[in-house]
Amino acid sequence: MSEKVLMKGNEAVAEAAIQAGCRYFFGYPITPQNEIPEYMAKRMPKVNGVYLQAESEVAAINMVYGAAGAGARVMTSSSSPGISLKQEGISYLVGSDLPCVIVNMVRGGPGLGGIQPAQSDYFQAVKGGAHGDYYLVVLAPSSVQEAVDLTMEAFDIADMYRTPVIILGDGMLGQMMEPVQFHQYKGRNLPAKDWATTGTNNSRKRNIINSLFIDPQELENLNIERFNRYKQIQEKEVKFESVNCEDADVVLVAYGTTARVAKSAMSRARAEGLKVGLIRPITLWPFPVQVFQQVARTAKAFLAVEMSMGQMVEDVRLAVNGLKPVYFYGRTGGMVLTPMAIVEEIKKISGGEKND
Amino acid sequence: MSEKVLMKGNEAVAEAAIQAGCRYFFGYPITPQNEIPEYMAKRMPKVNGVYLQAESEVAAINMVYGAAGAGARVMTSSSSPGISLKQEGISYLVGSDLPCVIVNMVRGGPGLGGIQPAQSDYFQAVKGGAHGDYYLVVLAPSSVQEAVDLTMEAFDIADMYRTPVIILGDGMLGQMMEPVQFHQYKGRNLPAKDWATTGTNNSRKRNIINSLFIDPQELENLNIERFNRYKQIQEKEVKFESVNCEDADVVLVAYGTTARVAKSAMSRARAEGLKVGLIRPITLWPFPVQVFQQVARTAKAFLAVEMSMGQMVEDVRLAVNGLKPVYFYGRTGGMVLTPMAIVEEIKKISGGEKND
Amino acid sequence: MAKVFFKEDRCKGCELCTTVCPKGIVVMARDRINNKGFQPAQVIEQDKCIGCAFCAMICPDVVIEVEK
Amino acid sequence: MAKVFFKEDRCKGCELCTTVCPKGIVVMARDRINNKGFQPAQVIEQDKCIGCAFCAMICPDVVIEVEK
Amino acid sequence: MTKVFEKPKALCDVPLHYCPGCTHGIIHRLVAEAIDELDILGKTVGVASVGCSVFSYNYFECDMQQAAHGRAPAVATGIKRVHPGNVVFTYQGDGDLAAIGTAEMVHAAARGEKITVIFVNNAIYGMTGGQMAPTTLLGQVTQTSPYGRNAENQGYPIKVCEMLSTLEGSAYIARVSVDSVKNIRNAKKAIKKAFETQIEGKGFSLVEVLSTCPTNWGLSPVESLDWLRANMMPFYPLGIYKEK
Amino acid sequence: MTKVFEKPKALCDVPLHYCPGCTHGIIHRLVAEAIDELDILGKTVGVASVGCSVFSYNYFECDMQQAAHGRAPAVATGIKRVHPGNVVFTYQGDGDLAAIGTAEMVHAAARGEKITVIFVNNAIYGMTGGQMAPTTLLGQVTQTSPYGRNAENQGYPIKVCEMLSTLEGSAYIARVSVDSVKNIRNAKKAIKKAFETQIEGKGFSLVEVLSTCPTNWGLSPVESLDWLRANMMPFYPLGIYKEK
Amino acid sequence: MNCTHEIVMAGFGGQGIMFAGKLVSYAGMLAGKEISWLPSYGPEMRGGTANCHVIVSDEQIGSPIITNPTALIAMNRPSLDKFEDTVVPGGLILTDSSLINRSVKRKDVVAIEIPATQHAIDLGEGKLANMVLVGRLIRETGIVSLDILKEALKKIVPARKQELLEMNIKMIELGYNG
Amino acid sequence: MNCTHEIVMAGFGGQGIMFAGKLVSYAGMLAGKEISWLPSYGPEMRGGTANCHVIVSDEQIGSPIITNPTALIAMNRPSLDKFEDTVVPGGLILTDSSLINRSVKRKDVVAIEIPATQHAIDLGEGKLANMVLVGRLIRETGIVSLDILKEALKKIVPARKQELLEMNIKMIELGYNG
Ligand SMILES: Cc1ncc(C[n+]2csc(CCOP(=O)(O)OP(=O)(O)O)c2C)c(N)n1
Ligand SMILES: Cc1ncc(C[n+]2csc(CCOP(=O)(O)OP(=O)(O)O)c2C)c(N)n1
Ligand code: SF4
Ligand code: SF4
Ligand code: SF4
Ligand code: SF4
Ligand code: SF4
Ligand code: SF4
Ligand SMILES: [Mg+2]
Ligand SMILES: [Mg+2]
Repeated sequence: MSEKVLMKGNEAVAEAAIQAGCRYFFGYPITPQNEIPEYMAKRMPKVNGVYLQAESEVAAINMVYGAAGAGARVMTSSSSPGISLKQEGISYLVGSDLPCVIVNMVRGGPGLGGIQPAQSDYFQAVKGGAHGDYYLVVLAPSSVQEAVDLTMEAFDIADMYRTPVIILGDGMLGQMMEPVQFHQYKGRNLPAKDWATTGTNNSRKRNIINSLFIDPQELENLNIERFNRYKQIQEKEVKFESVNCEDADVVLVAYGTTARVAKSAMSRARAEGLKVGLIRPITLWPFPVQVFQQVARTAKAFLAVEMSMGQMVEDVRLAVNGLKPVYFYGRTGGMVLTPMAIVEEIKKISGGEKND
Repeated sequence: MSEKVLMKGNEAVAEAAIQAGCRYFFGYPITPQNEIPEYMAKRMPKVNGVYLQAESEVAAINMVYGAAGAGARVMTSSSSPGISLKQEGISYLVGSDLPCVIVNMVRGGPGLGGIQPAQSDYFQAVKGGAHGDYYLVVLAPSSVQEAVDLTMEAFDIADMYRTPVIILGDGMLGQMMEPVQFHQYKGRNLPAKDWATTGTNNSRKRNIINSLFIDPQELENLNIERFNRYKQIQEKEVKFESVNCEDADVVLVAYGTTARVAKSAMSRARAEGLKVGLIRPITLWPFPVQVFQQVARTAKAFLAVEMSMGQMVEDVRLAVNGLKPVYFYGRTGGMVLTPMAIVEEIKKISGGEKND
Repeated sequence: MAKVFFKEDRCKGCELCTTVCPKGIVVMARDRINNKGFQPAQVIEQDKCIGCAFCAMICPDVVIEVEK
Repeated sequence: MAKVFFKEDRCKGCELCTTVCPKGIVVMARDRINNKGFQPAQVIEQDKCIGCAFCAMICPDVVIEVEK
Repeated sequence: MTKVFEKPKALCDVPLHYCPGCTHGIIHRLVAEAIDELDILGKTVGVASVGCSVFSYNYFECDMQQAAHGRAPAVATGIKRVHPGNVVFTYQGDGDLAAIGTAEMVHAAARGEKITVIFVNNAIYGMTGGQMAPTTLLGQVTQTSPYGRNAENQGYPIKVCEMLSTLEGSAYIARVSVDSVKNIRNAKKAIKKAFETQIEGKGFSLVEVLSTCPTNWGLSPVESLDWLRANMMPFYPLGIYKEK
Repeated sequence: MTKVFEKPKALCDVPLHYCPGCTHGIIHRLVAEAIDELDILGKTVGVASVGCSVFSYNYFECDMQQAAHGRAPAVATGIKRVHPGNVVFTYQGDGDLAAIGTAEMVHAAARGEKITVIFVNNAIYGMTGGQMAPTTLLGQVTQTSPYGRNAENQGYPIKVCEMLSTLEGSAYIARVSVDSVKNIRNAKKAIKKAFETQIEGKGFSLVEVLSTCPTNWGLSPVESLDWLRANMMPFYPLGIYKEK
Repeated sequence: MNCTHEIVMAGFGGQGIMFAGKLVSYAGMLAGKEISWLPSYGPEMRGGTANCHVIVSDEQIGSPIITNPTALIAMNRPSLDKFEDTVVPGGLILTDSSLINRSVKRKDVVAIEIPATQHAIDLGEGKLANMVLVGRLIRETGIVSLDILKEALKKIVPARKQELLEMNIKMIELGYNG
Repeated sequence: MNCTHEIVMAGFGGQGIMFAGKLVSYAGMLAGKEISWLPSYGPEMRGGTANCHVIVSDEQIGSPIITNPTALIAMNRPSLDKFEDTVVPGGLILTDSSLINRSVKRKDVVAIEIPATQHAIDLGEGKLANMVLVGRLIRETGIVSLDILKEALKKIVPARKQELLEMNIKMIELGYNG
């Protein structure tokens, strides 16, 4: 069992990636995730890995494409504007079924926006910021420890289903230090990457990494095959935490660092006698639909809280499907929620003051 | 009253833009929308306008930013991968409240995909392909004539609310020829662009076009102000067509060229005695939520049909909010729906064979 | 003596080969079209061929093989 | 006679101005800090100033004005 | 009798999709011949770009990746960094490399990335139907320069070899043509040299090949070679621009 | 007595946010002085880029736009094409211009776009806390070259003036420094000349200014000027690289 | 439903396939019908076959894509190979027998093989074989009258190309009457 | 709830603010508490104030952002100006009076003004004023014991910097006892 160490979220993600066998990192500086490339720049040479600062986020994601296509465990990281620039590349990775891990430490937007924490890239990550039919696996850690654990698992999920996986954090998660432990990484049993372009060595048929399929029937078939894999992911990889939902009247829904605030709010509300629960989706895609269907039987209302103008709330509505009212409360632009304000919202709902 | 002329959808969009006063076009070639830049290259010099082929889609959208910030009516066009590359720029346009028109003639994806028609960029256009909290006005013409009319209106909507507007077509719409008429363009009453960077001429305070707000409270305020404008758009700009919904058991939902196929399917189904209606959203954002709420009272089920693996169907579900089952049928990767296949799906629903 | 072979069905009738033959013996077949619908290049006077492979070198479609 | 003025509260104490004065009269005030918390530059021996404005030219913060 | 000319082994035995007389085909063959002669097929990985040559992943017998428009040098970098022992090349058109891909190209060269770039300059966007490229000559009529490219509004053609030669990381930079047997021979030499430069670890190598686009130039294949000689070669002088 | 030196009118009367001794401030002032001297404030539009100078939109008294990282030349192009009578300049760092913005820069130059670029080369990414820039010198330690920039893996620094001078559309290209009074005077001349080049419609103009980043170089402001002189100036020679 | 004509025209690039389709569409428009014209596009155009889909109908047109044409004009062999089987039973197949070295195999369609290119060469311009076929198409199908077709032609051939116009009309008449 | 310490430390960059925060966090961790440390980041760091938020608690920590600190360490005037009003009534304000030319105005807090930089200079290293203040902080608040603080210091100061370690300890003790 490894010792507890104090680490920034960004550094912890970087170290976790290395411990999960990632040896290639292509990045470009942007606040608030710079500690990831900086950590990689220091550590990679020590483990015979490659840290390469690309000329841009666009170049970085395409280097990831090349490296992933060559069979490597590879990662890139950025924050909001940089992730927007990666969209074409992400769509290519999907189209060529290449595994990789992409970190987005979200900051306030749109545009250059600000650099304080936000969750307003939810739609981009979960609904598809790029063109074409696809989903990404989206993991949303809410503590530094969970960032470590999920980063490690991300590589396995990526390799298992040949899909890019997004770690969706925010500036707060990236910058804060908490104690973490690096558990010995036990990987899954994974298929060999016999599709990778390693050079044929004149001993096998050539491999082609490609996303162009000029015959629409072929392209449709591939999309359907990919969606079959998505179905497996939906069946097997859903993760969430639910607390105090059994007797809850109002169920908070929050992910990432906001879920921490929501938990504090829940405690305070309970202390005041309000029956409040919490569902914390850990996989944003696949979204934990079933728990909502279940909790909707007993709860009276849901309150989605986000550092955005309301994005995840749509998935909550889709999951609840009209069974119970779904309310929203959020802050945006780098403003962070406070437990007090959430408790106020809970009271409004309980008092019938808030409209769906 | 102008004569009917036969025109490709792409050319018609270009001509409509010029007639709406657009004098600046920045583009980059990509199939299946090349006739737009090509038409612009020919026509713009004749009307003292500027056609400039940028070095990339990224450059093009940022030239649009500069020109829009300088107060011009400006347009760019592309197709799926190119639109993905524009995402950061789109977010900047939003963040700086700049009006412009962006055309996406969608092709099969993800990745390089194919070049046949598709509707799989719905999420990107409607939910936000870029970072930050925002919406774009998204207009979905289903004929060449409608492409002309909506393109003209797009510029007014853009200027009125200081927002980018997307024309979401597909390869089929761009490539097909149909008869069109160019009605004399009657613009709306629009506010002066006194915010534009035209040079102060030493006679007014300087103008600043900017999306950076380092103080999160300021950034949040601006986001909220922008969402207030969105609310106005939702109240005033919703457009849809609904046919035969009064007595319909099954209501088809389709937009763009797919709505044409759906209409054929509706006719066939009616001919076979099935009570089928159609809702055709013309503004994809704002989505015509109210008509669904209303029709859901009488209809037994909805069937969203799309050239995708299912994207708009989410908005249908959100609009119907569990009142009635919502089914989906789609083709993807450049495959086009046929009326026959849709009728089959309708029959499955009517026969209870299809699951929600 | 040298010999040139044409994979006639790969020929696209571009005529590039006809411009480089030092012997002027590569000519287009005006009497027939191949499966692709092109009039193919051909050498009738094989005996004049010196096996220089110029024709093959400029052919964009690897239609021609040369033996010597 | 020349004169230099320092907008002291804009000074960030970078000392660049002190390196270029041909008269060596620009020095840092070690006895006080300005509102920003920096020890500001100053000229005490104003009478030695020749108004060359070197100090002003190298100041990154437009702290200095010069009259002659 | 022995074969004095046959299809190189590194080229797949399938028909090429290029238009009649398009010199992309010749260039493909030269790359394959170089691979054969250096006997590196088993360790070569090619990167196809977006342009008429996008399907080149179907034509080379080595492992291939297809890169996003303009990003082939970045993709090649990813591959090469994972398998430094591989020989990695990109095959890119002038729109791909000199327009959207400018940054990736310049930086691969600046990094001295040990890859080889085959840069096919036909002064036009072929694949998309003949629009102006950054390499389109002044006065040249294309779909998006219908009145002839005009420097005042549309700027000047970019000379890629000249520009990249200013970068320390570039080790071998040459411009060749495939308009004649002699030039085809030289082109092959340059391509081979570029691969050798990579194999020897000297740095970044690029061969610009002047090429035709009969379809979009609106000329016959034979006229196209004439046009190339008369117009492109004077503006884009052949030669070795850098050799380390 | 008359003022022999005061704040230029084109510079706003607000404190600059730059670190103590950062020469961004000097360069701002020089740009403002040039605008004053040419009496073009009312028709000038500036474009701020992403970097420490992002807030320059708060410092110039003319209309300003803030551009996405690296895209200032594209934004400037958009502005200039709409109002050809305006004087349009960008103010960009070396990360902004020579990394992510390479394509936009090269193509603005190739087009001969009538804009002026003030290119502040401090051999580092200042704003984000001192990562390696494309202009970082070999051996230089930064946050992302912790063992010193090494050519083998991280490539060579890019000489922007030398590269852009190869392009026909560039009309005035110069490299200057602000490490001494003499060089500051030359820098001002070059900046003024660049604006004049634009006003006369000759084409694209760029002035590269060698600048310091005391904070991320880990040196005092005075030491920083020494380091600039000792390390940057030999590698990035000052001078006029192109003049039409 | 029978008053909807769905015509596929196919051949090499350069044979005037797109123009022929446009002409018929234009004529349909002049005749007051609903029409749509959709070209094939993309890389398959290079070297391979180019085709366009023309629908002329009394009703609003749904999809402009034709899966099963009521009429096919095939101007080279690959086009005939590709589309022969898709024609509706009882439909029309028109081929340019000067360029296609085989006959139509289908027995359940009306197959008409015209040496259109030869005819066109005889009349002075081999490249106008497309017009010969269009002339025949409208005679066989009655999509529009010959007069309207000529009127349409006048609208889309620029006035300054008077000579070309006359040549085109000659070709159409040849096809229509021949 | 009272066993949650929310400490804001603020000053210029280079004063060791971040390190001081890390040290207290580390000590909290060794003491078996829940802890979080959050720095301010971004351009406001340049020239302006740098600060970090440290929470040491017996309970799971929600938001690591502190709106109302239970203790403030201010190492320059802008920091005091900025944060003085945010401290909870009854909270602690520690200032380095060598660097701040004014007194704490609040009357409802415990205000302690220490010439920390001067003390540190006297002891041999002016840059370790941060440690003096940390020493005093733990005495006033009892977040952790002096021993644990020292232990934490040993863990985060690299062994090869033994000298530095000793100096640091001296400073802490000075603050703690002084
Ligand atoms: C992001 C993106 N933009 C645009 C395109 C469309 N596109 C395909 S090929 C091409 C240009 C090809 O020209 P070039 O590189 O010169 O190659 P050529 O076809 O002439 O050989 C373009 C713009 C694309 N596929 N992706
Ligand atoms: C798309 C995008 N990528 C990255 C960033 C983060 N970023 C901000 S400034 C900067 C670099 C600035 O360096 P430079 O241009 O050299 O300017 P300096 O700060 O040194 O003056 C970067 C990478 C961003 N804002 N947007
Ligand atoms: S090998 Fe030489 S001589 Fe023989 S046909 Fe070819 S070009 Fe002519
Ligand atoms: S060069 Fe090749 S393709 Fe062209 S005509 Fe000759 S043999 Fe045929
Ligand atoms: S103006 Fe010249 S002499 Fe006077 S203080 Fe400044 S530098 Fe010294
Ligand atoms: S150069 Fe300016 S900021 Fe620096 S010390 Fe002198 S007056 Fe102060
Ligand atoms: S379009 Fe041009 S470049 Fe492309 S295959 Fe045809 S001739 Fe070659
Ligand atoms: S970080 Fe560097 S470039 Fe930025 S303001 Fe500070 S010293 Fe100047
Ligand atoms: Mg080309
Ligand atoms: Mg810099």
